[in-house]
Amino acid sequence: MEPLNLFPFFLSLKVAVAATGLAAVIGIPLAYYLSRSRGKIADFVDTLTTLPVILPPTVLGYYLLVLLGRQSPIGKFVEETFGTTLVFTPLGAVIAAFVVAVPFLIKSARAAFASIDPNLIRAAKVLGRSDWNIFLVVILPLSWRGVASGLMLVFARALGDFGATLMVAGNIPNETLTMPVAIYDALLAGNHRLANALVMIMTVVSVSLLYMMKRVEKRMIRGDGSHAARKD
Amino acid sequence: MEPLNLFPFFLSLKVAVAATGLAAVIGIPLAYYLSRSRGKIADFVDTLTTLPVILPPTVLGYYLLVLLGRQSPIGKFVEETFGTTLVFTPLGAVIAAFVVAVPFLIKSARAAFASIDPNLIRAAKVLGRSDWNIFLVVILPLSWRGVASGLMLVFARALGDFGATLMVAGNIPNETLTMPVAIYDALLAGNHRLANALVMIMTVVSVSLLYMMKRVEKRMIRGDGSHAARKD
Amino acid sequence: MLHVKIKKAFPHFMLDVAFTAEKGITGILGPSGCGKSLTLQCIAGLETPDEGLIVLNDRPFFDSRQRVNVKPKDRKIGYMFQNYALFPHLTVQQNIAFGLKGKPKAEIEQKVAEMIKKIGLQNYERHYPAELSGGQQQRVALARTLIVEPDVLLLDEPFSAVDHYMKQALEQQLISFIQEHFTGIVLFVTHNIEEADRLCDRIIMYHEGKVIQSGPKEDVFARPVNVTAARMIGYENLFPVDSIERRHEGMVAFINGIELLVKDVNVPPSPLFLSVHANHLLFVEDDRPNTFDYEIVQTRTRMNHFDVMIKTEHFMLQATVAKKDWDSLLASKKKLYLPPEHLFFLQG
Amino acid sequence: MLHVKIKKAFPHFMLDVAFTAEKGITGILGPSGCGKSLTLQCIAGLETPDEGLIVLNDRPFFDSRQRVNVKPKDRKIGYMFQNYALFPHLTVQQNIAFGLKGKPKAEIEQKVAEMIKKIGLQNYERHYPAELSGGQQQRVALARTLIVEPDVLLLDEPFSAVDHYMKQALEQQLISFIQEHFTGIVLFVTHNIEEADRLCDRIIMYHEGKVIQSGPKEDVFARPVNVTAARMIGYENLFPVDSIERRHEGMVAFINGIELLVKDVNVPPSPLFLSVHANHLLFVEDDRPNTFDYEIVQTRTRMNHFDVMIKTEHFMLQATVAKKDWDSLLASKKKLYLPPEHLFFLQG
Amino acid sequence: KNEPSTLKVAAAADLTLAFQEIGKRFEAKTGTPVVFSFGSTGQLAEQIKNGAPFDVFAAANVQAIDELKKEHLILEGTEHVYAFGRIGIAAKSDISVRTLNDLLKENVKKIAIANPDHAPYGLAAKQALQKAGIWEQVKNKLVYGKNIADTLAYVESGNAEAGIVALSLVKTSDVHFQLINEAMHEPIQQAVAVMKATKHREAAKQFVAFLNSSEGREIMKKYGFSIPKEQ
Ligand SMILES: Nc1ncnc2c1ncn2[C@@H]1O[C@H](COP(=O)(O)OP(=O)(O)OP(=O)(O)O)[C@@H](O)[C@H]1O
Ligand SMILES: Nc1ncnc2c1ncn2[C@@H]1O[C@H](COP(=O)(O)OP(=O)(O)OP(=O)(O)O)[C@@H](O)[C@H]1O
Ligand code: MOO
Ligand SMILES: [Mg+2]
Ligand SMILES: [Mg+2]
Repeated sequence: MEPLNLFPFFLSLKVAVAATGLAAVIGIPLAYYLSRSRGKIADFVDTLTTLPVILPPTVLGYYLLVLLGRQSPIGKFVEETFGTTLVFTPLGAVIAAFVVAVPFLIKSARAAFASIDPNLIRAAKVLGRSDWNIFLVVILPLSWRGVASGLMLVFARALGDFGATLMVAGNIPNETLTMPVAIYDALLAGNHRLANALVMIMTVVSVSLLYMMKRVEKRMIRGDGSHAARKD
Repeated sequence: MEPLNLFPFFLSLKVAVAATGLAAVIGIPLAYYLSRSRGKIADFVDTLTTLPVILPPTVLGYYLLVLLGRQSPIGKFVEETFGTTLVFTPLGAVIAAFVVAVPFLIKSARAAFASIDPNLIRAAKVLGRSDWNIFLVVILPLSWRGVASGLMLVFARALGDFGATLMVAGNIPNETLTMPVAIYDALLAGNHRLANALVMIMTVVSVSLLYMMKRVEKRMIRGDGSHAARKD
Repeated sequence: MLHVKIKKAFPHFMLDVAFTAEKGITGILGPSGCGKSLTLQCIAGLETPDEGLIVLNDRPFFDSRQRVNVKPKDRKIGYMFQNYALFPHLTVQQNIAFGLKGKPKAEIEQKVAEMIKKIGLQNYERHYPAELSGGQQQRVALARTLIVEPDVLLLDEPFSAVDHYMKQALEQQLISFIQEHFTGIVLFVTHNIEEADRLCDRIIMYHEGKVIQSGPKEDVFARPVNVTAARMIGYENLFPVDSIERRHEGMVAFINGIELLVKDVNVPPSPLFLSVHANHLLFVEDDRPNTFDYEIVQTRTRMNHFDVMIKTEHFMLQATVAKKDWDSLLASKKKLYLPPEHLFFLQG
Repeated sequence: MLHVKIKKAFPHFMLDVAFTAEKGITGILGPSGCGKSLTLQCIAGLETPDEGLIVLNDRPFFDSRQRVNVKPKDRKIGYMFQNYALFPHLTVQQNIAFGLKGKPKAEIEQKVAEMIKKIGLQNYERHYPAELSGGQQQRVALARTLIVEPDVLLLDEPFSAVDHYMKQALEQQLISFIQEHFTGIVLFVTHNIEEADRLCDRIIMYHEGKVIQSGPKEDVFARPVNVTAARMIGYENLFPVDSIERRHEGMVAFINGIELLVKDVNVPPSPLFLSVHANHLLFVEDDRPNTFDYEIVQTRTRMNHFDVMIKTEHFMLQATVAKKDWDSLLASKKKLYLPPEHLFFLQG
Repeated sequence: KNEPSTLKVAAAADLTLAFQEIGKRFEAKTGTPVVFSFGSTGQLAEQIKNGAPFDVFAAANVQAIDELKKEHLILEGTEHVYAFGRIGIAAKSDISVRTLNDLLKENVKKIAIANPDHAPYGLAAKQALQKAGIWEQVKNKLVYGKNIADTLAYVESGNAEAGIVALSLVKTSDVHFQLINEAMHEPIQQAVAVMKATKHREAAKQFVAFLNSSEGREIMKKYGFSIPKEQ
């Protein structure tokens, strides 16, 4: 029996981590913006951020391929400037996973931001802090549980994405072949033993993840409890 | 030019409606159970309900296919009893969409149930109502917005599912070929005009859906507001 | 007659109370988290005690020995919750009729109509709770509770969320309504002494899951049994007693090296304290026992009186002076007098 | 000297107030939703008025004409929020140092250490707010506010969420601390009259976004300008006046067909009302003007006095009777006396 | 409408164009409507193993049919090779790629092939590249489509400069196509069989017969399939 090639597993982990990072950098400020605004632009952005949940990942993937592909203005620009293509690289997998998963972070972080006692923010303002400083020093620390739970979901969804990743990244072995695609390939090649082994790995990782998420959630509840107690 | 075959669109709608119905029947009581319990079984069920978010839909689809296929005990039982197979029928598509989408309902409904003032439930108990009656008469009406928003997500996700549906239901034209699969097929067959037309339809439906969801959310906020006012 | 003797343990809290409540309004008074709501929930059957007994007029609701545990819906108990817990999605009519499910339709309609008349909300049948004022909400909550003709009425801090301006009016309304339409046992939970004072006939004082004192309101307020109870009901003057001596004119207590004559003869076990209410201190010109030279350290003007902090050579005291007595107090040189008949002993 | 004259409109609410606050504690008193918090937020720069002027000691913070609008962080205003708004994820030390960002580290450390000493929390530097008692939390909130040496201190219902038992102690603490460590202008928001009475020097009374009365506490409480203000501060005896007549012994007011002698000569525009505080009613044996036969309709025992509802042939009244006067009141046949010097006119 | 008599055919993705025409002609001739589920051979085989209700399975290889045979899922004696697939180099017209060696050119940055692990056309492509001795050199230019149709999409959208795809799919495409010599890879034998579970045994057999009829062969040839000689 061939030794199990764990490349897809580690690639998937890396892609998921990177997509989560990207989601954090883009999604958290966006969520913050959305939690503060009620204007038309905000409503539009809000609608836009939920579209990836509704459109099928493969279709999303196809349009991403066209949008970021090597013939597209964006793709051309990146290729000329950085000498690398966006598609068919792990970067493509990251982008695909990011697009598919980021709505979950935005939803979760937004709720967390919205639930912060506005008086805390007012207090920080009156004590002379700038908005950006308040975001870093007050808002993020106080909502990190909601944000963390959102990041977990992003990570999970990114880890599990098949359709979009396959389309945008191509399944190049030892390069862009992620775990979900590897499992699919193994299944279709009739290699059930390999498929089952990979699914086992995937499930163990997922369950550990879920367990972590649960713990975060529980702490969140406890955290709330302590707040409530303080109010009495 | 051939007339646009709208079968996949209507099939997708029907499947999404049915999956949403199934999710309502199974997911809402489950969410209620989870919102009340803190035991080990509840924790386990809870973990189980989140797995579909993490596992890639195709992989999920494959295992569903094996679990419910005609060779499986379940598949055999259903086939012998009802004379129909679960897989490769619209029913299979419904099941696939259900599994992929129901976690979103459970998450959303659970939060809605958990946020009901426990005193309202206590009041109903003391006034002589049974648990089931309380669920119908007090809990559901008070959390319907959260539940509705969860059902919307289920509907959207069910509408957009590709991987699991393709695996479990197949892409039999005029029988199990859903919209996402049809778009994918059109894209690959090089029929971009068809693909774009289908995506347009899909997007218009999605955006109307999102708009409805937004309105529900807004009403939810207003609802909370009126409660808050009452407390003053 | 409601008889309660229950225990229930939580990781960081233990409820262990026993008391009896009769017809009339019994207040359960105690600080936040002392187990007041938990007690009501046990009585209503919403929480199950670990052990004990709850009996109403010889009907056992709960008996851990006999394994009796009547369901909440069969206890016929009226329960009014904090913030009323009106169903926000039901109209006034539907809220009031909520407890009558299963009765013939005609009977329900007639009863509800009657009840709505009683609470004077004839034009609000189809309004939702959010459209009512606080007072109207309260009446609906009461109506909903009383329409099922309960034997006991449990009120859990009905005014805790009410605007200060409305509180007095609502209290008055509640009491009148209860007096007119309910003749059973009322348990009234609050952590506000003045509220308890205004509304209750009898008082049960809670502290950390235990009953520390109970009895008619006047007795409890006049004679708290220990320092905790005394502080809870606003006694500020509490002195640790060094020793006591029984003499023929009464007891003598030694405090900070001085003697005080005390008429009280009930001496509880040590640590022994002596107390007198700020209301009972007098200012006199003659030179009898228990008088002291004093100095006013601080004065605060109140609506109806002055609160003064008084210093003698040996101790500090809080005294209440009526506004009309103020000028005469300042006019002549007087002495502070601690009336022996108002001094009493209590446990530390 | 803080000068405020602002307008701000919302769909269902309009704030339109003007007042001046001096050194000392000025209470803003009014029912829920009348615009108290909104006013403080405008002063702190957290909300922007639609138009108007906010000037502190000649420093304009906001001036809609000159387009001045100083940022909150540059106004140097101390703001203490409901429930304190301590940062739950920061320690006592970090909370107190929060406003000092940008100062040299050594200075911050020294200032914080000093402040922690002042509030007596030397062993709690590293504790989190949730680990502190309500009183300790309050002191941290005050310290955090005062360490930046603000010119104005805004207190928004600091006790609204506090257990009734703690309230008195916390109030005392707050006042002492402010008196010792702060010499500027204090605005204190509350909807509890008794709290305002205990803590404030001056009072501004709000009603539906407008100032209805302001002045020294004693004046406001002694002489509310209209029926709304009177009700807010606990006047129950309010009679519509049919007509008045100026006689040489004073004014005479006609109410329900009877005459009442009134020493007050300030007659506001109609609708005209007459009032007297429950405290000022007397019971006399002689037969002078303004005396009436009466009947006691209802009596309620209070901690320090009795509240009695009194009926004469022509009107109902609420009176306060001190406990020590109670027996003598019942002993002999007396008449109710409305002292002309305590009767006053006010607007309807 | 007489729905039940509709014939369901599972067909490998490379047959997409050819079978659509065959279906139309078959229906015109026999009156039996046919619908196709196109997919990768592996996916369709998995579905059939789990009870997919197909009447006919036209794979892109022989192994898939053999495996189903082992599991007794096909009607005895109906399995046979119906065509040989041809592969070629597809490229956007603006890039001149004519031979396998052109794939080594600097300006060919990405080459799309179907996944050789389970797509027969992918396997053939791999073999050709190996035979040309350039497999190792082009290896890191390769991107894999999950089936041969996906692969063509990569070339068509310009994301890969070139690709090795089925001749049968490029008919309607605007890519430049250069056939690869059959000797460069094992023959892509495509086998077909009637499913044992079919309820339309006769119609299914009719369809296979039509595929092998001169009319059917003409269409298959037109789309670039070679036809086995012995039949
Ligand atoms: N389900 C539970 N699990 C753990 N502890 C509980 C539970 N229910 C109540 N307690 C504890 O029991 C104690 C009493 O609670 P209870 O609600 O009866 O207080 P209370 O006297 O009504 O206070 P408040 O005036 O704040 O309403 C609290 O300290 C609480 O922590
Ligand atoms: N952003 C806003 N949009 C609409 N209305 C507002 C807004 N902020 C305040 N209001 C209105 O202004 C009024 C005054 O609010 P404010 O918070 O100042 O009341 P308050 O006097 O502090 O009452 P409370 O005692 O309940 O704290 C309220 O009726 C509220 O509805
Ligand atoms: O038609 Mo295939 O099975 O993708 O080579
Ligand atoms: Mg309680
Ligand atoms: Mg306020």
